[in-house]
Amino acid sequence: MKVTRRDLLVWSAGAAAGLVVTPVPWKLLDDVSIWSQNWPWIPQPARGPVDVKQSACALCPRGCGIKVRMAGGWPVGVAGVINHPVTRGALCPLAFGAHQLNWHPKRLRTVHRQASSSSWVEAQAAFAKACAEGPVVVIDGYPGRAESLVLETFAQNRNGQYHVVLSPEIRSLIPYETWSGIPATALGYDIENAQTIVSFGAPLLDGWGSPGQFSRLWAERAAGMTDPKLRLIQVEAELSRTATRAWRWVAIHQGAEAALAAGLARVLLEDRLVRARLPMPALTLTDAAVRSGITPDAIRDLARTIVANPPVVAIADDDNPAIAALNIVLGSIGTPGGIVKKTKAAKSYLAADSASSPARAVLIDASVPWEFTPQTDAEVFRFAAWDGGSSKADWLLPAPGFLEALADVPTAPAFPVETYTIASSLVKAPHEVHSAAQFVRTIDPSLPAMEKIIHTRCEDVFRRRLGTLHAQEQAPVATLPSALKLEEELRKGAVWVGEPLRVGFRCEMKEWPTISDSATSANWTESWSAPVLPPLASKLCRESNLREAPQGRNA
Amino acid sequence: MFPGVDGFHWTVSHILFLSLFFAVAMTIAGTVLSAAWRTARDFHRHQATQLCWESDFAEMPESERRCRHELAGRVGFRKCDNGFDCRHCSQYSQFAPLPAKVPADPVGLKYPQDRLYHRGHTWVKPEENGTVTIGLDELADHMIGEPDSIDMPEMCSELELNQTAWRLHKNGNEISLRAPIEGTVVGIGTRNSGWYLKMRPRLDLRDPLTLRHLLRGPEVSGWLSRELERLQLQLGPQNTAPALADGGVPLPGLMDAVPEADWDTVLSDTFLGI
Amino acid sequence: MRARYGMVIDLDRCTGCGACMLACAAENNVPAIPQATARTGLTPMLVRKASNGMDGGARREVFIPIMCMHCEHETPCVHVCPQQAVEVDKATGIVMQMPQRCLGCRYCMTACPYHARYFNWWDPSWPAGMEKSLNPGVATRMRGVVEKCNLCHARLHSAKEKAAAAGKREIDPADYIPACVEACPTGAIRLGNLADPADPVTQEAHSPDAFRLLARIGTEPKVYYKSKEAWVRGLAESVSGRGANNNSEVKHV
Amino acid sequence: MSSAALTVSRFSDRKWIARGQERTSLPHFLLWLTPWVVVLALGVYAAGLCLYYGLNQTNMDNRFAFGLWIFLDLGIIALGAGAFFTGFLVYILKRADLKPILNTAVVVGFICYSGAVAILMIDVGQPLRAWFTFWHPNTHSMLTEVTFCISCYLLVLCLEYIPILLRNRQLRKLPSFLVFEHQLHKLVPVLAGVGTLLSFFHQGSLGGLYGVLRGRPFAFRQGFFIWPSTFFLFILSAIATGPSFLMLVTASVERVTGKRLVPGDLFRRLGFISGVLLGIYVAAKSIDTLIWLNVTSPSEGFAAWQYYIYKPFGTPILFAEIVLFGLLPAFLMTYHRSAMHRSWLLAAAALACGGVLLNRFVLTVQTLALPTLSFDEFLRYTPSWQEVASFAGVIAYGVIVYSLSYRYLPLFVSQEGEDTNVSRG
Repeated sequence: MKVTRRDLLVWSAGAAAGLVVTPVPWKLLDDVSIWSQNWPWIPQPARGPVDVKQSACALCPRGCGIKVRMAGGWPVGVAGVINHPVTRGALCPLAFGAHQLNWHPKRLRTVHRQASSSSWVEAQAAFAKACAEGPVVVIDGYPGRAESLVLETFAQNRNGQYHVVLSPEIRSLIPYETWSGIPATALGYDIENAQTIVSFGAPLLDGWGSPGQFSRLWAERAAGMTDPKLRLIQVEAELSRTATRAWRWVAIHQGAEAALAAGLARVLLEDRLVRARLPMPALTLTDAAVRSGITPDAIRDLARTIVANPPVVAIADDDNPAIAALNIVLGSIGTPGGIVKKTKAAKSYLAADSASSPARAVLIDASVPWEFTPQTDAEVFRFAAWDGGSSKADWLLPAPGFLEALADVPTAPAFPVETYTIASSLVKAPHEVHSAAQFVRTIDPSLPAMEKIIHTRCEDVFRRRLGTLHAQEQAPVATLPSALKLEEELRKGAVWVGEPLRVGFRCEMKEWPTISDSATSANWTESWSAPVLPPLASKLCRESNLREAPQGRNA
Repeated sequence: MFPGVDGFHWTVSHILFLSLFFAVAMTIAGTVLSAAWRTARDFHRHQATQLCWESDFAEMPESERRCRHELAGRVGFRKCDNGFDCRHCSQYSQFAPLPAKVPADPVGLKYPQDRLYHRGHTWVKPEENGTVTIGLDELADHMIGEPDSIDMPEMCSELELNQTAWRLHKNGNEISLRAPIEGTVVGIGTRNSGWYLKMRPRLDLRDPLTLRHLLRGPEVSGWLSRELERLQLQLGPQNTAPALADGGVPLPGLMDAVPEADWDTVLSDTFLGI
Repeated sequence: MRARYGMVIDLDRCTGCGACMLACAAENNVPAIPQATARTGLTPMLVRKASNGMDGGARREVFIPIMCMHCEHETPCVHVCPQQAVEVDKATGIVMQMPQRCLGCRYCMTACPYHARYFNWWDPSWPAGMEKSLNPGVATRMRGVVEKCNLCHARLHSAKEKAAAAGKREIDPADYIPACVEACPTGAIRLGNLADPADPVTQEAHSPDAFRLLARIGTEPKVYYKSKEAWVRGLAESVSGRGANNNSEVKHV
Repeated sequence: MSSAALTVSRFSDRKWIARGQERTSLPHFLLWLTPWVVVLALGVYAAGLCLYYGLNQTNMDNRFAFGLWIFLDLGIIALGAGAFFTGFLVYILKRADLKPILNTAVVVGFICYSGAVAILMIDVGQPLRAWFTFWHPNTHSMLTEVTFCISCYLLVLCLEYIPILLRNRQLRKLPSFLVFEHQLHKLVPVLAGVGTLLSFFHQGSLGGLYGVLRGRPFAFRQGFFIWPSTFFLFILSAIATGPSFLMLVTASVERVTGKRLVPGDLFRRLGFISGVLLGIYVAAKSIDTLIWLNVTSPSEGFAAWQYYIYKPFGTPILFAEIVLFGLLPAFLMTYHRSAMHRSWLLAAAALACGGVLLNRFVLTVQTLALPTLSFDEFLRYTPSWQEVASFAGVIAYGVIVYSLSYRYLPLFVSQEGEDTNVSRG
């Protein structure tokens, strides 16, 4: 018989009804939903044993100790080292995402000449040529490392110059260098022993110095106490993170720190609150009050509060001489709880922004913050692990990323005693990246090898038999069997801490520094060398409104 | 929630909730199933066509559902509630004896008295051999004229009363002719043969009840005049001139003559379609 | 013993650095979604800012880390979830979210007064190769499901395994330290067993300076805050339109 | 001439339209459908985007986790309540006088519920797992109740819709269909009973959905046993406005087709039912509001005033909800003078429907916009075009389904049958 439309209708109706009672649709449903629970395009972490390695973070000159959880040869998590003598387990927020930095989309993997990609061979040729033709300037962002030594020696051998981009903490010590002749890198703030800290806009609780050191100290001695053992007085225009937590917040006009410092000094000297014979600031108290935007009485009270419980130290967030002068007035130079000298063996560096000397080529190390651009028309060879976008570099050379290269970690800036440790590389670097030191050694093989320098440094520490080694438990260096043992321990993450050398020093301040309104910008990633932030930093800057995304760095 | 699913544990709320839910689900399922089962049963008992006819009958407009006795003028105003099956009509006998007020001769159309007529414009002619001949009455035949195609039932197939017996196709309209009587098909005819079907009735022809439901005598003419009246209305006055001769006799091939009319309605009204 | 893990967060110690947020994200394989905003981001641990509403030198601000409060009583999210994708772990008091069972109806998110639940608006994605840096202990989630802080359950799990291996029934508290607690540079966040009266955290939770957000709603959150400053403690009560909060300040989308 | 007529007849769908029902010509009908089909297509596209790319296509976010769609669901489900309520009146309470509206009620209900379910399927992040609710149901969750009842009731509505569907002129020619329709129709009272039970629960649960939100004191209500007061308020408001909505629908169809479809006094009956129930609802709602403002909310530490300091959600909205969209229409529909006038009735019905929509809007949107923590902000949210498009798509779907049903199915058959008879003279 022929099939009519009616038959089709009936048939389909029956089929629809019948299908429901078969298991087919239900099985299908089940499979589909199970599929939705493990979509193939969603990455799942590789299962595997996790072991913990200890190292140091070399992404900025603070060199915090880090505990790295490794799985399958890759870092899967970063945490602080509780018994680290400096950081005591604390880290800056960025460190917790640092282990992902090496896969950042901006990661540099090939040599770039201007925009076009090039090769190491060409780069070496070009650099060799430049070196042959004229002097080179080498710019370093993290002085004191073995790598720095290699670079410095190279510069000297080429009668070039070695410049350093100093961290803000070091910069704040430069006035004392000019007045005392002691290199700023040899000085430090002895906040351990300070009772009162007057911070002129220094982000003490927001990544200043070695983040952990002050945070821990503040947490123990000040946080939540109405009468804290450590009085933190924050002088700042905005209610910064430090200001919100400070014992007192002195809200002044933008950039009036110097004026207030002068005002305070005047009060201290006039009212004989300090026993010191020193030049009086030219600024009158009223002028100081007008400039800083608080009343003369408030300044008087502040002065009294400051001297109320010594020792006291004033900390600037840049090389503002007025605040240094205030410290001199307060007698905080070379005294416990003040500005102290931590080593005899330190040299003063040429600050990089004075790089006006004629050069044929400029070599910039990866440790130099990306924002820094040299004032020169020489050929610029810039090392970087990540591409930060527009820069004046003629050559962009891929450097090792996070934990990819062996490095040693000298004393953190402005830390009051010498420390030393070794950041052993935990991740195998991609074969196409090289550090600046490796690069210059291809030009000048006579340069010492990193390993060798580190080794000699360990021997040196061992020979001096001073200080203690902080591993799982502390051990005086004197008790160690050999320099090799020391080096081995350091490579496993132990930290050597020197003896505080208790020597005073004097600053000759002829007259009070001239007051100039300083526009301060204490960026929380001031000396974070990488031009990019860990992807997870988006939690702070974009997926929440906790922080402003720092300029020039794509979070 | 079910035993075997991880984290399952009986709680009062589970029991209440599930029992309620399954009660509801069962009720719904039960309703559908019983409806389906009853449907199957109706087909099994050959009640399906009866049900369909009843439903179609209910759908018919009032004017189409007049009682044969009203048509014959025995009563003033009476509408049929039995789906035109007078065999089960309790009041048939009380009206049948009454005198008819309508002339027994149909207006101008040949409606021989030797056959009985169904409301669906089919006629039944009992033969001596106990079979019946079934054909299309003249009004219908004139209206349709020469059909484009015809599909007849299979030989020996069983037909139910008022079930579609055969179909005619004309100008894209499908016309279903309702079987005037239940029985078995024993012969297939054509238009030219003057008849369409020969059937062996299921019931005994000698029993007067068997053919009681079919129209005869004055009922036929009364019914016809109403049908013509309706036609005239539906085809519209502008068509009446060409379509109907004086005395309202439709010319042969009415569908060809007046193609623009609403044949869909006309046909379904005429042949008790839906 | 039936533990009741809870936290005491000392707001006087919180400097709002955000270390806890990154540590949490890294530990729990929370992706950084390129298109996400402060309204659609995934921040199981979120540091928010509140102020005393004044301006100039009188202004005070406080940072408030917000995560799942692990409500003990009539836990709102647990009650509303249609398919038991959220449940309170009887042994630990941790409110557990099971993303693989979640159908993403987001009813729990509307139920949570702390806005501590987050929806995966996008498929999680990492730059090429970065999936190698994912924490092996925690499975990633997929688009269209809700997630939240589960008190670093993976760490609790490994702590239990360690205890079991050593044949102990109780875990060593030193082995179970959530990522945020571990990361906090000032020790502001601390985890403890509130069922143990001897636990210092329990004692702190009962100190006069301690308070809980929206405690009067009556869900018995197990995350306590504490501050010496009265105005900060006042934030617990919900007098809306009070301190302007930069964190939930959102552009008109 | 004849050939022309034939072509016309070839393109006409007369054979599908029940005999004696006057319907507009096919081209005209298609012309009417076209814009709606376009909107529907756009909606389907938008929905497709949401399903393929995920809910990032919407403007919802972690705090505004529910948006336009939930409002749509609650709204149309409330308006669709006419279906179960009319069924209840006709079959359970034997109000035969409401029969003429019954088919429309079923179709409207079917449209509302199927539309709501469709939107829900887009709204959830993992539609493929929606059935987990049946596998691991949390019996304490109002949403579980809603899911179960709505899915069951949609099934019931389908079953109630089938008989109407099978009475289509062509479909009924199939004996099996016609007989099944006949048998199913006999059992419809059972379905009406079940439907009443289910609707009663899920309408309530939809209210409970927000009433149980202890964490959202703006929505949280005390109640009776496990059910917050909103549970009962939702049922009341739904059955109060259901008939009003049917009135509006029928009236607009009559307007469009220019036909009288239902007996004139039917509107007055519906209006009266609507009005009385609305009155009861308003009374209950007022009492509930007072208790909430003075007891429930303060006990949770939320002062009542703080809900109404954010524009546009000031106290006027509360006033509008109770008086303008509640008391007023209740009065208009019950007071005999105003109930005499069709226009007043319809206006009142419109107000009533507007009121229930406003109520659902306030409960869904305002609840989420208001801050809970003291350092929260009042939140704003504007739906994305995808959300709006799918919303419009559902409405278009409704219009299309109803138009088709009206054209091809006997929705108002009894009434129209009489009409045609009259015209036949």
